[in-house]
Amino acid sequence: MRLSGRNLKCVRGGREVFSGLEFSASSGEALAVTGPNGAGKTSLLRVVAGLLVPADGAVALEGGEAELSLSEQAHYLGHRDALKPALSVLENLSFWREFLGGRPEDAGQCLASVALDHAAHLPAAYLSAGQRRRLSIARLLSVRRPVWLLDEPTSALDAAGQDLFVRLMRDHLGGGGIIVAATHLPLGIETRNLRMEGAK
Amino acid sequence: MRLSGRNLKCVRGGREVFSGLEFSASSGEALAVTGPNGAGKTSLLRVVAGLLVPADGAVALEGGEAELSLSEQAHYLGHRDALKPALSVLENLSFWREFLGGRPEDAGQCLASVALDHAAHLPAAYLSAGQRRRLSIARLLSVRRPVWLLDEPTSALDAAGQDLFVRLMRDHLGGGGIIVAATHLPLGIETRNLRMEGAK
Amino acid sequence: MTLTDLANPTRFLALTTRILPWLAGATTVLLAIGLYQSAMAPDDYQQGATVKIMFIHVPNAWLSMFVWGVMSVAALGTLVWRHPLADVAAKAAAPIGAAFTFLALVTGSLWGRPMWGTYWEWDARLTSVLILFLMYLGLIALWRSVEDPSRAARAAAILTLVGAINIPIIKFSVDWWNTLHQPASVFRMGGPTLDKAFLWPLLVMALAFSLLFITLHLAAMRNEILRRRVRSLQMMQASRVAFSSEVGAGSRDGHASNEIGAA
Amino acid sequence: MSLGPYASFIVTSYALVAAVVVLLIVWIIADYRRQQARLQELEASGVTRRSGRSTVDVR
Amino acid sequence: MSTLAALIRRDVRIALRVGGGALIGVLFFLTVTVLMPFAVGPDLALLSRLGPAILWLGALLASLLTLDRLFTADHEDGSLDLIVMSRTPLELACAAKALAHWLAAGLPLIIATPALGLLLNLDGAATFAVALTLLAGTPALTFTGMIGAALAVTMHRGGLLLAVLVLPLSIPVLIFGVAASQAAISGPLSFGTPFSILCALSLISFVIGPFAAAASLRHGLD
Amino acid sequence: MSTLAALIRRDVRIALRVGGGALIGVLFFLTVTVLMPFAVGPDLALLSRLGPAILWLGALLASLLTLDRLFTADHEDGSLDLIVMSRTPLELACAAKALAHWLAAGLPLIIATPALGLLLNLDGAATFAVALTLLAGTPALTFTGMIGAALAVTMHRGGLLLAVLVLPLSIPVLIFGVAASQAAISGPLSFGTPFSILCALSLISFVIGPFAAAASLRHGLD
Ligand code: HEM
Ligand SMILES: Nc1ncnc2c1ncn2[C@@H]1O[C@H](COP(=O)(O)OP(=O)(O)OP(=O)(O)O)[C@@H](O)[C@H]1O
Ligand SMILES: Nc1ncnc2c1ncn2[C@@H]1O[C@H](COP(=O)(O)OP(=O)(O)OP(=O)(O)O)[C@@H](O)[C@H]1O
Ligand SMILES: [Mg+2]
Ligand SMILES: [Mg+2]
Repeated sequence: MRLSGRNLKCVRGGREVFSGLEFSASSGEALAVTGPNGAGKTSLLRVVAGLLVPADGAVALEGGEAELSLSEQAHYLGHRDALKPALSVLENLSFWREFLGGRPEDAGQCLASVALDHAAHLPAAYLSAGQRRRLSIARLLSVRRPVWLLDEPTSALDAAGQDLFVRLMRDHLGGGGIIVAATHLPLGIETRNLRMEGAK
Repeated sequence: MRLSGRNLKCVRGGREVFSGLEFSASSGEALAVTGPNGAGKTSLLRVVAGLLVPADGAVALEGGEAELSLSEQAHYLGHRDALKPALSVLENLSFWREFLGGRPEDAGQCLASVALDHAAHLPAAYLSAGQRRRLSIARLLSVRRPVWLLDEPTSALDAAGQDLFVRLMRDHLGGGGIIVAATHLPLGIETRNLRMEGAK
Repeated sequence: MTLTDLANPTRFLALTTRILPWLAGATTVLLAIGLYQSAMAPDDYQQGATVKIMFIHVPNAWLSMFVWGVMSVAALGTLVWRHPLADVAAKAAAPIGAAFTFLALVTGSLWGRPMWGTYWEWDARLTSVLILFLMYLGLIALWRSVEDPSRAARAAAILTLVGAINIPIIKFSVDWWNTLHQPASVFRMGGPTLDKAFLWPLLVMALAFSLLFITLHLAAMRNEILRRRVRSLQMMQASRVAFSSEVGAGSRDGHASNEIGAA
Repeated sequence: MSLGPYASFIVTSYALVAAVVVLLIVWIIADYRRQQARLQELEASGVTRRSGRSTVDVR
Repeated sequence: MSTLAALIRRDVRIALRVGGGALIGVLFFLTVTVLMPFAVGPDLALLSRLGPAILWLGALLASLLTLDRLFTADHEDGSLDLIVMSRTPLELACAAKALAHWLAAGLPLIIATPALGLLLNLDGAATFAVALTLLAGTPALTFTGMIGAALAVTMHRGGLLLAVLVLPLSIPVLIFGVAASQAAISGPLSFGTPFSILCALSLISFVIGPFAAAASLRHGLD
Repeated sequence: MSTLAALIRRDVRIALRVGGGALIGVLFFLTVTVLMPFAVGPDLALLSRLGPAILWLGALLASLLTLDRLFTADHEDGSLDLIVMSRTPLELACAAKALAHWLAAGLPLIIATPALGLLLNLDGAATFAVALTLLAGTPALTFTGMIGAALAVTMHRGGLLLAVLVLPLSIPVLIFGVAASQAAISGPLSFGTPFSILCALSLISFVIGPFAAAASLRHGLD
């Protein structure tokens, strides 16, 4: 499997964010996207996720499941955590698992692996910032997509959470997955790097 | 000036978050609140800010302006950034400055000091995560409160932004301010530490 | 000159500037002929002199629907082909269409008073035209209240296409429901039933009004292109300031390839 | 040409159509002037388009 | 299929827990009906003549009241991103969301109709006719309103602008809904014709609504 | 004072930008009014009799459409925290927010009333009476609605309370508003009595609304 972007150009709100951007990552590789605030890291991830239409160029995934599009094989972990405060932690997770098509049996297990099982029946409104992030990570695990698109995934996580997440990323890469992560902090795994400068 | 909490107990959603907590910080001192996810760091900051009523104990500021309450002398920089997407960057900042009572002349200057002046007329909806955080910091500067309550202030900031913020905190402490910051990362300044363990 | 050539707004501007005077001239001449002919037209044996209102009512009514059709094509251009002039065409057409619809409504009611004894009646034809008018107003409101032109264009395109369902309803309402309004007498199966003495002036006036629309539309499109240029230049100017203060990151390039202003 | 008992209706409708059409024309011309003026102002202040051509050349 | 069921279940559950939308709708419906006798005065015959119109107006305005956050809420918390990226066709997901909204906000109105019919002096048959037209027609209101809700995401706008865009689209539904009820109660005309047009409108909206909404969401995300 | 002015200015500005401006408010009112004849039928005498009720319903709907997010929006983005912590008394801040809401959602409607009166076949005096009652009454709608909006923040699942509380509170306003207008147009009763009750309701709501809202916000934040 190989994820690559060629000659990408992104325009948002009438302003060019980046252009002529190239990148690629193969199975088992992580690509760390770094750069100053406003350089376009999030924009790039959203282009890869299919949530933004690039003004030029294209992103392709070779060697994935043929009948699925790239965005259907990717999971996007962004700043906004897609949790409904009125639903309980477990309800939130179960919904996304059913809707995005994860295995039905492992919701509890995914919660346990991010150390949230004790909170399974709390409303999501009661979670602390780090706990919300952990729940997002549980969702990432439960939907089992080969391509992970992570936007500052470790923000709000405590030290234990960061270690845990490093382990999870290792496992994912070990299983042949691909990771594209935008970050300001070292990820803790080996990565290829894509530095975005922001046009000067 | 001395900020102190005595025998604080916090109950949220019917569950005790912490109890018997004591802390203090004097003029020119920063208190770093650390601990695992869900330990109650944010809750403590909100108690100090007057946004949560403690179930027991009290927080007091000695030596501040007598006729103002603690929350009126503090500024809270939380995860949610209190920005209205429909307003421009400058409009957002100016509103808060007028409403919270900063000096009218220095909006542009505060924006410049967080390197956002080039975006002053963009709608806040167009800002990236780090740019939003920078704008919150500009607000923190412009309202000039002696007590800063910071909840993971450096998340989403790039390296330059973090350096900048360290400088700003130094200046604030140098001017006799007080900082209480919840954080998972080293703040980059000298701090007293308050470690919260979370009920096990 | 093909459609792709026209995609270049600069070419389009040049072309417009060349043909606008001719169009305006032709419109004036045709309008003069049409007005003369309608003044000379005989009185109707039933309607008396009020039949003269027809010569302006019917062209306006036709155009009110035609303009929506033009906007629907433009909407497809925006959504499917992403043609850069489509947004401009759609936006420029809305106020003109609204004006024609308004005129159809007003001349219709002014005709209705002597003919039906009332200015307004809630029948299917009249109502559906009123809905058309409201939708024009909604579209104009949409264009005005969303600053980002490409965002507004996409929303407006979808709304236009959905609203296009109203057009056949207007056209056939007289056949589908029992209405006060009279059924089609020009564009109908089996040829026009209108007397030649009325048909000719009507057709000339219709042609004149169509030319008027084309002229106004091209001129309004030209304005819109210029407006977008101004916008993108202003954005560039703003970013100049940003360059000189040399702070921050991110692209300061004010250009957007999918916007007219950048062409 | 006699307009019969309903002359006022006929005259009003023609006058109204004329008024609205004239209004449209005036609005479009004024808008054109305004945009041209703003463009020239911007160009005078030194902002040019990337292609290097000014709108004036285009005409 | 089960993915759509999950979406419907989630949306209905949220609506019932948070209460806001659906209940405001029903209460607004009630307010409209309660207000009318005051407006019309104590003329019972007139009141029952106006009955269907009042109920329909109430239903239209009530659905308008709750629709505008159908997609905006999901957009703001990031759910919409994941919905767009899912393997479920967006058109179906939109339809499922609209259906959930109708279940939570439209169905209660219909269930409340008999009670309100009493207030408006409608007899049993008339109430039944109105309820039937509401059952056939309110889905059309939801499914056309959905277009506006999706446009709200595209445009970053809300509130009255949406209402202005959506209302003209729902006028035909209102006309035929009232016409059918009137016909059933008193009219010389047959109930069948307007009622079948009403059903046709609903069917059309089932097709156009989800497609237009999905198109607008696809083009509007950023 | 200037802090309150800043708050009002901000809220009005956002409302106008997001909702599309005062013009949209008028357009909305127009659409609602145009809806009525569709529902009720083209009976002019009846229409003018229903006129005041229609205008009042439009006003209620316009205010409800945006009222429920009066505080929730500020709560969700964290603005409310800062407002509570500010040196401005919370009661005044609440009143300012309500006033801003009324300026953006209520006032345009009142200004548009004369134009709509024409459509509804109301004569000059009647239109004036309706506009006057709207001017006196719509603030009461906003200021009572504000209580519900504040409660919605407090109770996380509180939309329910909002609905249950606000609408019943606004029914008396509607009834006296319509009654006063009717009296002015046709009625044997005097205009003065219901109108002064309406004014009294407004005055009471000016006092109770901000206090209740502020209390609920203070106790409800977490
Ligand atoms: C406000 C009121 C009215 C509106 C909105 C209106 C609208 C329209 C529209 C949309 C058409 C074009 C229909 C088509 O192409 O098939 C039309 C055509 C026409 N209208 Fe009206 N109308 C109104 C009042 C009247 C009145 C009062 C009369 C005369 C008694 C009238 C006579 C006609 C005639 C003769 C045509 C041409 C039909 C044909 O040849 O196809 N209209 N009107
Ligand atoms: N929704 C939007 N509409 C228009 N412009 C946007 C939008 N979001 C971001 N931008 C602009 O696009 C540029 C890149 O934003 P992006 O969010 O991709 O940056 P980033 O690299 O993720 O920054 P950060 O490190 O702060 O997260 C910025 O200049 C920003 O102003
Ligand atoms: N709004 C709320 N209602 C009820 N309980 C809450 C609420 N917010 C947080 N809690 C609970 O209070 C405890 C402390 O939360 P808090 O947000 O203070 O943690 P934190 O130390 O800031 O964690 P993090 O590092 O994740 O930000 C958690 O167990 C959480 O579940
Ligand atoms: Mg980012
Ligand atoms: Mg926290």
